[in-house]
Amino acid sequence: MSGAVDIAGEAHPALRWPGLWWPGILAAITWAAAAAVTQGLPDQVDIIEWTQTGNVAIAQAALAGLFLVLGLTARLLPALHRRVVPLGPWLVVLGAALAGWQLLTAKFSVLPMPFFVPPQQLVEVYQDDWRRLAESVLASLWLLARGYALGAAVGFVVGVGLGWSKHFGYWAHPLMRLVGPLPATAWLPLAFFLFPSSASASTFLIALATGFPVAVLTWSGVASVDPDFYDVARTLGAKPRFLVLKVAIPAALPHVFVGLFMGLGASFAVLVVAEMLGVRSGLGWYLSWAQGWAAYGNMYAALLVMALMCSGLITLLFKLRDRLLSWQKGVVKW
Amino acid sequence: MSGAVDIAGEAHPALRWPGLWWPGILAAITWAAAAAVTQGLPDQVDIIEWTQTGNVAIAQAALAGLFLVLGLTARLLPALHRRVVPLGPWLVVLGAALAGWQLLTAKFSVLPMPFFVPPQQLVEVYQDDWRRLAESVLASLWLLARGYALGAAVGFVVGVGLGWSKHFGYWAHPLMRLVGPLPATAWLPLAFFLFPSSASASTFLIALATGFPVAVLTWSGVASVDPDFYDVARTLGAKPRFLVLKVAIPAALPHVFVGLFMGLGASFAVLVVAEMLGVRSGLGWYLSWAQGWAAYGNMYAALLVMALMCSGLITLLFKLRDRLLSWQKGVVKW
Amino acid sequence: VAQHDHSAHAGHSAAPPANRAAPLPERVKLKLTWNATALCTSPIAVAEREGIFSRYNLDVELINFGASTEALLEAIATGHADAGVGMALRWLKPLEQGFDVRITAGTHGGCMRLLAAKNTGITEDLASLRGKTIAVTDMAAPDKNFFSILLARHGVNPERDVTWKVFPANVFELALSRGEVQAIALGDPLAWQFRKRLDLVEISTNLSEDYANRACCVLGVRGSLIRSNRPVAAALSQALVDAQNLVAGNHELAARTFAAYAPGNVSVAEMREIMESHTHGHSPVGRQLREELQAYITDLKRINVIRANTDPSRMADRITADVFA
Amino acid sequence: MVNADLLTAPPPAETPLPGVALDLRHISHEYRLKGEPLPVLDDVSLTAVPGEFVALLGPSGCGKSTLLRLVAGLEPPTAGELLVDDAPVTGPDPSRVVVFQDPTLYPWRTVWRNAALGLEARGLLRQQKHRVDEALAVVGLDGFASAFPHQLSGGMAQRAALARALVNEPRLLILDEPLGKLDSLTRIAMQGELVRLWQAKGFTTLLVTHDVEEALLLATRVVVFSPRPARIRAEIKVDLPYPRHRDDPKLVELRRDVLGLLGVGDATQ
Amino acid sequence: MVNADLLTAPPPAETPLPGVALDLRHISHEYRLKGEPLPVLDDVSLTAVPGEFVALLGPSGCGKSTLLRLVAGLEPPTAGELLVDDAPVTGPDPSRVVVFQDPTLYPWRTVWRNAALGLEARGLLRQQKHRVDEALAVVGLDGFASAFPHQLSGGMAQRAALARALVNEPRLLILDEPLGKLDSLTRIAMQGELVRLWQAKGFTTLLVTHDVEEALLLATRVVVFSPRPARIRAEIKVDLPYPRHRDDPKLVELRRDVLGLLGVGDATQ
Ligand SMILES: Nc1ncnc2c1ncn2[C@@H]1O[C@H](COP(=O)(O)OP(=O)(O)OP(=O)(O)O)[C@@H](O)[C@H]1O
Ligand SMILES: Nc1ncnc2c1ncn2[C@@H]1O[C@H](COP(=O)(O)OP(=O)(O)OP(=O)(O)O)[C@@H](O)[C@H]1O
Ligand SMILES: [Mg+2]
Ligand SMILES: [Mg+2]
Repeated sequence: MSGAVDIAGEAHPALRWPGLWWPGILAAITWAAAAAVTQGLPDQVDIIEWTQTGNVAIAQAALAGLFLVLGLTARLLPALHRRVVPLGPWLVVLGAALAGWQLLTAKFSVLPMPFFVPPQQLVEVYQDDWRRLAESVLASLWLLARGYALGAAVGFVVGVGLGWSKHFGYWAHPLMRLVGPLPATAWLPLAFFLFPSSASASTFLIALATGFPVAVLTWSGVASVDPDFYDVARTLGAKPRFLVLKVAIPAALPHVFVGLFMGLGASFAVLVVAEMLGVRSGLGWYLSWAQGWAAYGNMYAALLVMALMCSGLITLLFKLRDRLLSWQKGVVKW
Repeated sequence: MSGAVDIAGEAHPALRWPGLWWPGILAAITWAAAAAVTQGLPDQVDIIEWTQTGNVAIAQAALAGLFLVLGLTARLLPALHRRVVPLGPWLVVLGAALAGWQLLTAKFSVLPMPFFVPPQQLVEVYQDDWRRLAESVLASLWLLARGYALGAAVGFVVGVGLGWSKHFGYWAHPLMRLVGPLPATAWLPLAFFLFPSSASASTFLIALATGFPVAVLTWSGVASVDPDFYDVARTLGAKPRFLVLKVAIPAALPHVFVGLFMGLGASFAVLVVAEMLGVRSGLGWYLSWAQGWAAYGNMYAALLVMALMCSGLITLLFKLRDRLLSWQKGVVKW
Repeated sequence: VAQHDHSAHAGHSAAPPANRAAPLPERVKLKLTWNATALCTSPIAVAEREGIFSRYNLDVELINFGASTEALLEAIATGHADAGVGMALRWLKPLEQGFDVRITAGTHGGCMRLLAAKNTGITEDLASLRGKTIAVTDMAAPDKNFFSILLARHGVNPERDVTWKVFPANVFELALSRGEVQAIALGDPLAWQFRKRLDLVEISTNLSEDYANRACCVLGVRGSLIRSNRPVAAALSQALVDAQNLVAGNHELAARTFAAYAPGNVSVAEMREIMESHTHGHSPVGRQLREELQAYITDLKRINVIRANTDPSRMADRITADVFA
Repeated sequence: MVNADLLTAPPPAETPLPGVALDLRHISHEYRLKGEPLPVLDDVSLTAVPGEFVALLGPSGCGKSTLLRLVAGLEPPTAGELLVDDAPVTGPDPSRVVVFQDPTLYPWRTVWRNAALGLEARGLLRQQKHRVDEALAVVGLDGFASAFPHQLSGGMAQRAALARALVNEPRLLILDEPLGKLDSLTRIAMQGELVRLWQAKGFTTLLVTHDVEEALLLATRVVVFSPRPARIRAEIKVDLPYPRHRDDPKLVELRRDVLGLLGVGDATQ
Repeated sequence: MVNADLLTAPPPAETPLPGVALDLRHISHEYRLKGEPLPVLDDVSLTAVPGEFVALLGPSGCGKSTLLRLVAGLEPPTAGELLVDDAPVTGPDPSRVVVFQDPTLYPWRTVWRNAALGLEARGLLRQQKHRVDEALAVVGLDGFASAFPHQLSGGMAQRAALARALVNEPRLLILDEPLGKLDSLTRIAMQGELVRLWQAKGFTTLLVTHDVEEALLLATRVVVFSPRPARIRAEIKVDLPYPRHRDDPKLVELRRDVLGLLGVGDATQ
């Protein structure tokens, strides 16, 4: 495509110095500034006193040092240079953003507590509460794994059925249209009633959220297969079973992956609701708990973990897709 | 594809009678049975007395009569026959389902109150509370319209940007990965802080939910355009502007519609959350209220309205797509 | 959440109050749901930690149910739990719909507050709320129910003279500062924190007027459990009443116990203060409980929450159980 | 490109299945274009005895590919009867193998697995793996067995599609311009291979081509269609022994006749 | 099919833009196949003076299409220099119009709007609408202007792609088997039309074809490539006046030579 923009963050030719990697040096400057701001200015302590201010400053300074070293040496080590070069601009901006965040929250209270918390408070939460957070991550992962696997499997089968069998579609289609878009919360009481344990009810909610997009997109995928592909197989003696398994499904896989991807997002979205069902830990549970106390620091900390987790899982999914669909160059991007 | 199943519900040849449409007659029987069950058996009145039992029975009986007439005459009127024929099997089953529902809830309490309500209670809710429900539907529609339009527009632009400009992608991609999958509840306090009014904050939440899938799928669409299409245009003198507007976007439209469709589902899913921000009516608001009172009758009534609304909007969207993408036969099905 | 381990027999030293239910002959497993954010239910945590449950030969598993207590009721009614503690004014309306759950004991009084910003012209007089907007967490919130009752008693029509707006509790502060609402109705601990931090006027609480001696939270037990094994229900109710009594004389214990369930930035002292503002000694059972609930039902009927054709006395009979009788 | 060894290798010792008899009776067909009917075939009647090699010639867009789709059983004709071995055609059958005008390779399969499709569909792949390798060698793609379709040139994709058909044992081989994208050398080799296979196996063949010479070199009979809607304008028996020669005066004369029928008078060029 | 009136209509009175001069210097190119480099072009040097008509012949998969992509500026060569009018090629340019081997019509546009693509891209559509109609008439698709690509036959799609190129005013016309799917009649008409346009406008032409006769009928020079990696095996000047005749003995002789170069001895058939 167009814009082969130079992402490498090369400095203006006039600034080019043999052996120097300018973005690294700039990043060192912004991170040092962040450290200075964090340590040098007094906290606007009002309600809470932060215990981690010093440590945050030290960490920022250490990273500034690292970037400085990289900036001075990276060009000399081409392999290393190639890996860090794309990070350059982001590192510079991140340092500046950290400094700004610090200034706006802890130092001048432009963004008021408790809605906005300074970095040191997040660090504090991770330090004090990491045990509970880790437990929650594990619990949520396990819940997601069960619900997602179930939902994806059922959704896939339903989608293939819809795309393939007019008979199945006649009965399933109206049901899906009516039931699919309902919000997860609406299912809570029924899920309660229908499932023997709250764990299975939670799993059901996650599965439902996952299953709907998977079913719709699998269906779409199967329905949009180039009819010539069927013609070819049919003239070669393919039976319906073969047409489904070896033509429709492989051809629909790119769509199925879009569905799996959307389903993953949806399953995260209902995590909070699903974890209202008597679970003992979990990120959604942690979030409602933190919100119940208006403990924004904890909430942001959990959100960050959640975002990283979701992003990581999607990355995994896309890795899988790239492997399975190597014949196809990245249809859905992540 | 395969299974050209006979959906028309033709009766066994032996049963074929000139001028009779058997599924219609069967439907008449099941609906009459539903009416009989409703009227004939005593309600297991325990806590609530239903006032609409009689009316429900009358309506069911009236429909049974209609189906009987259709069953006797439809074949004589080919145009009518063609329209009702696909409905046949569903009508039969619906009648049976209504009778079963009646028996299991109001008559024998197999499915216990208050989790399950008989049809007459739904009717009661619509009769008593239609004003509030109608108001809620309008409020939700207006909120959805604003949020969806905004989210779809921004998501589309972001998606095109991501698919097109490496520069834009460098900055926007990590942000989107981190921020996109966060649940709407997590945004509540921030949205409320950042937006001047609760209405705008709710709109933002809906827009966010819509925008994420639209952006991802637009991006995917733009990125998966057959490179030959660009080659053709470029050799014919197309500038980047033309490549985006006349090649990338039209070619990506099928994907964009998947995104719009997913976004619509997502916007409904956050409706409940978005309507926790100081609104005075709305389906989500109505739902939380009904749930708080465990007024399941009201809840199911609202859910039914919501499902119909969502389904209807999606149908509209797909109508639009069929019009815009007439060159492409139904890639995503609904 | 590792505070349970060493506590099984720690509570024996506390002088047991006059028992109305005996310990069970053999150990019974129970699932008890609660809301681990509601500080006022901290006696449950105390009962577990101080071994009061074990004293009655109960093996209680605590299940936390996020913020919405009606989910708790659903969990009990569907057999996912055997009992739970929730707010009477939240539960009465759902109970009217016919859940198979019986209330066996009230646990304590207090914990709902009606607060207003200083410069809004709202005074401690309820009538000053006329024409104002009040934030609530949802339209079925117990706080909304309670203060509606109170407003109605003071000649303010809660449906027409004031506006209720729904917000998540954690943005009440913003809604106030932005003038979208002038008052908030909320439960502790957030209500207490807001009042203190934002320097709000406390217009009323549910410990005012006739309500000073009424239970706020109640223990609901699965109907089938009461029918099949009444002694268990009695033992559980008794254990909780015991815990309430223990806490009533030792708020510090409750606050310290509850610290495990609170985020790091909430201090024990603060929690003790909150606890002290409730009436933890008041745990009605039997007739008294029935009467308190009937009074609530009558009140709710007056503000159109309970249906007009519901008979408060019959409903009170149906939803309570005197497990000690 | 073309593996010459394999071309001259003796045919595998299998009992050749006899070709089918084809009987098209008053076939008509139409499509719809913006709601209007678009007549494509108009009362086409055609028969072929088992083992015959019939070439179809006609102007672009006249309906040749459509006719092949009907014979393959992929669509029912709007009117008329279509008999194969005296039984009406109701759907596709593995005894009638088609090489489509577009290669239509499955993009998610390698060239080898594309060629193996027919065997896999009929559950014969395990025993007959070697047939796939042989077919790929015949079309000169043995070096590209593990390439994906998007890595092939136009002509290579077409050859892969041809290999996919040859792997099977058709009793009727339906070819829609199978050699259109091939250079002369490969094309001539492929033509030779086709004739060899046809003679060895005895299947009936229907070939659409735009190359009059090719039709005359390969077919026992040439059918010339009118512009859309296609009607049969002429049938020419090509009574020459194989191998035939481009410069055979008989063939050159026939070529002139056919070009004349197609409206290409000699004077034009 | 082909609108004969338009074929013989006088060329529009425009000042013909002169063709470009082409200079390929030691061009080499490779692709990657499963991580391994796949050399496709090997030290190809070729020049063309303005207004020349060069035909490229070579075995399937040797690299002809690749060479055309390089000349069009769609990819940079792995090695070597590519000059058009003495300026290095850095990207595609509307003065160099390509007809790709696959029609690559935009499925969302009607035939007319596909043909209008170049004018639209350069903002000339409003004034020059008639050119689109003319080009469609030239390729005989005037009746299908509002059809969508999936409603066309193979040959019709190819003609639509040709029309899309002809609408523009190329100074270099790059053709990759543009007539491969056409029947003889349409093909001959299109060949005549190509020569007429080329003579009228004076653009330089690069034509890949598999039909030796076609190359000799149209081109002033024929370049023969070796199998992959493509090297130039021979260049043949075709010094015959236009219009040329298929049966011209000079042409028949040249044809035999070229076929020989391609490895197709006369004895083969
Ligand atoms: N799906 C379709 N819908 C409408 N019209 C169609 C469709 N498929 C083909 N046609 C029309 O039918 C006619 C015949 O098409 P067909 O593909 O059979 O031609 P053909 O003889 O094979 O041509 P060619 O030699 O160019 O491949 C054409 O005019 C084409 O436009
Ligand atoms: N994207 C690609 N990746 C890998 N290999 C490729 C790619 N494109 C083409 N090739 C290879 O490059 C070689 C030359 O391809 P090219 O399309 O230029 O051939 P060609 O001379 O045009 O052949 P034909 O006459 O069959 O169209 C082929 O062997 C093909 O497999
Ligand atoms: Mg064709
Ligand atoms: Mg090529």
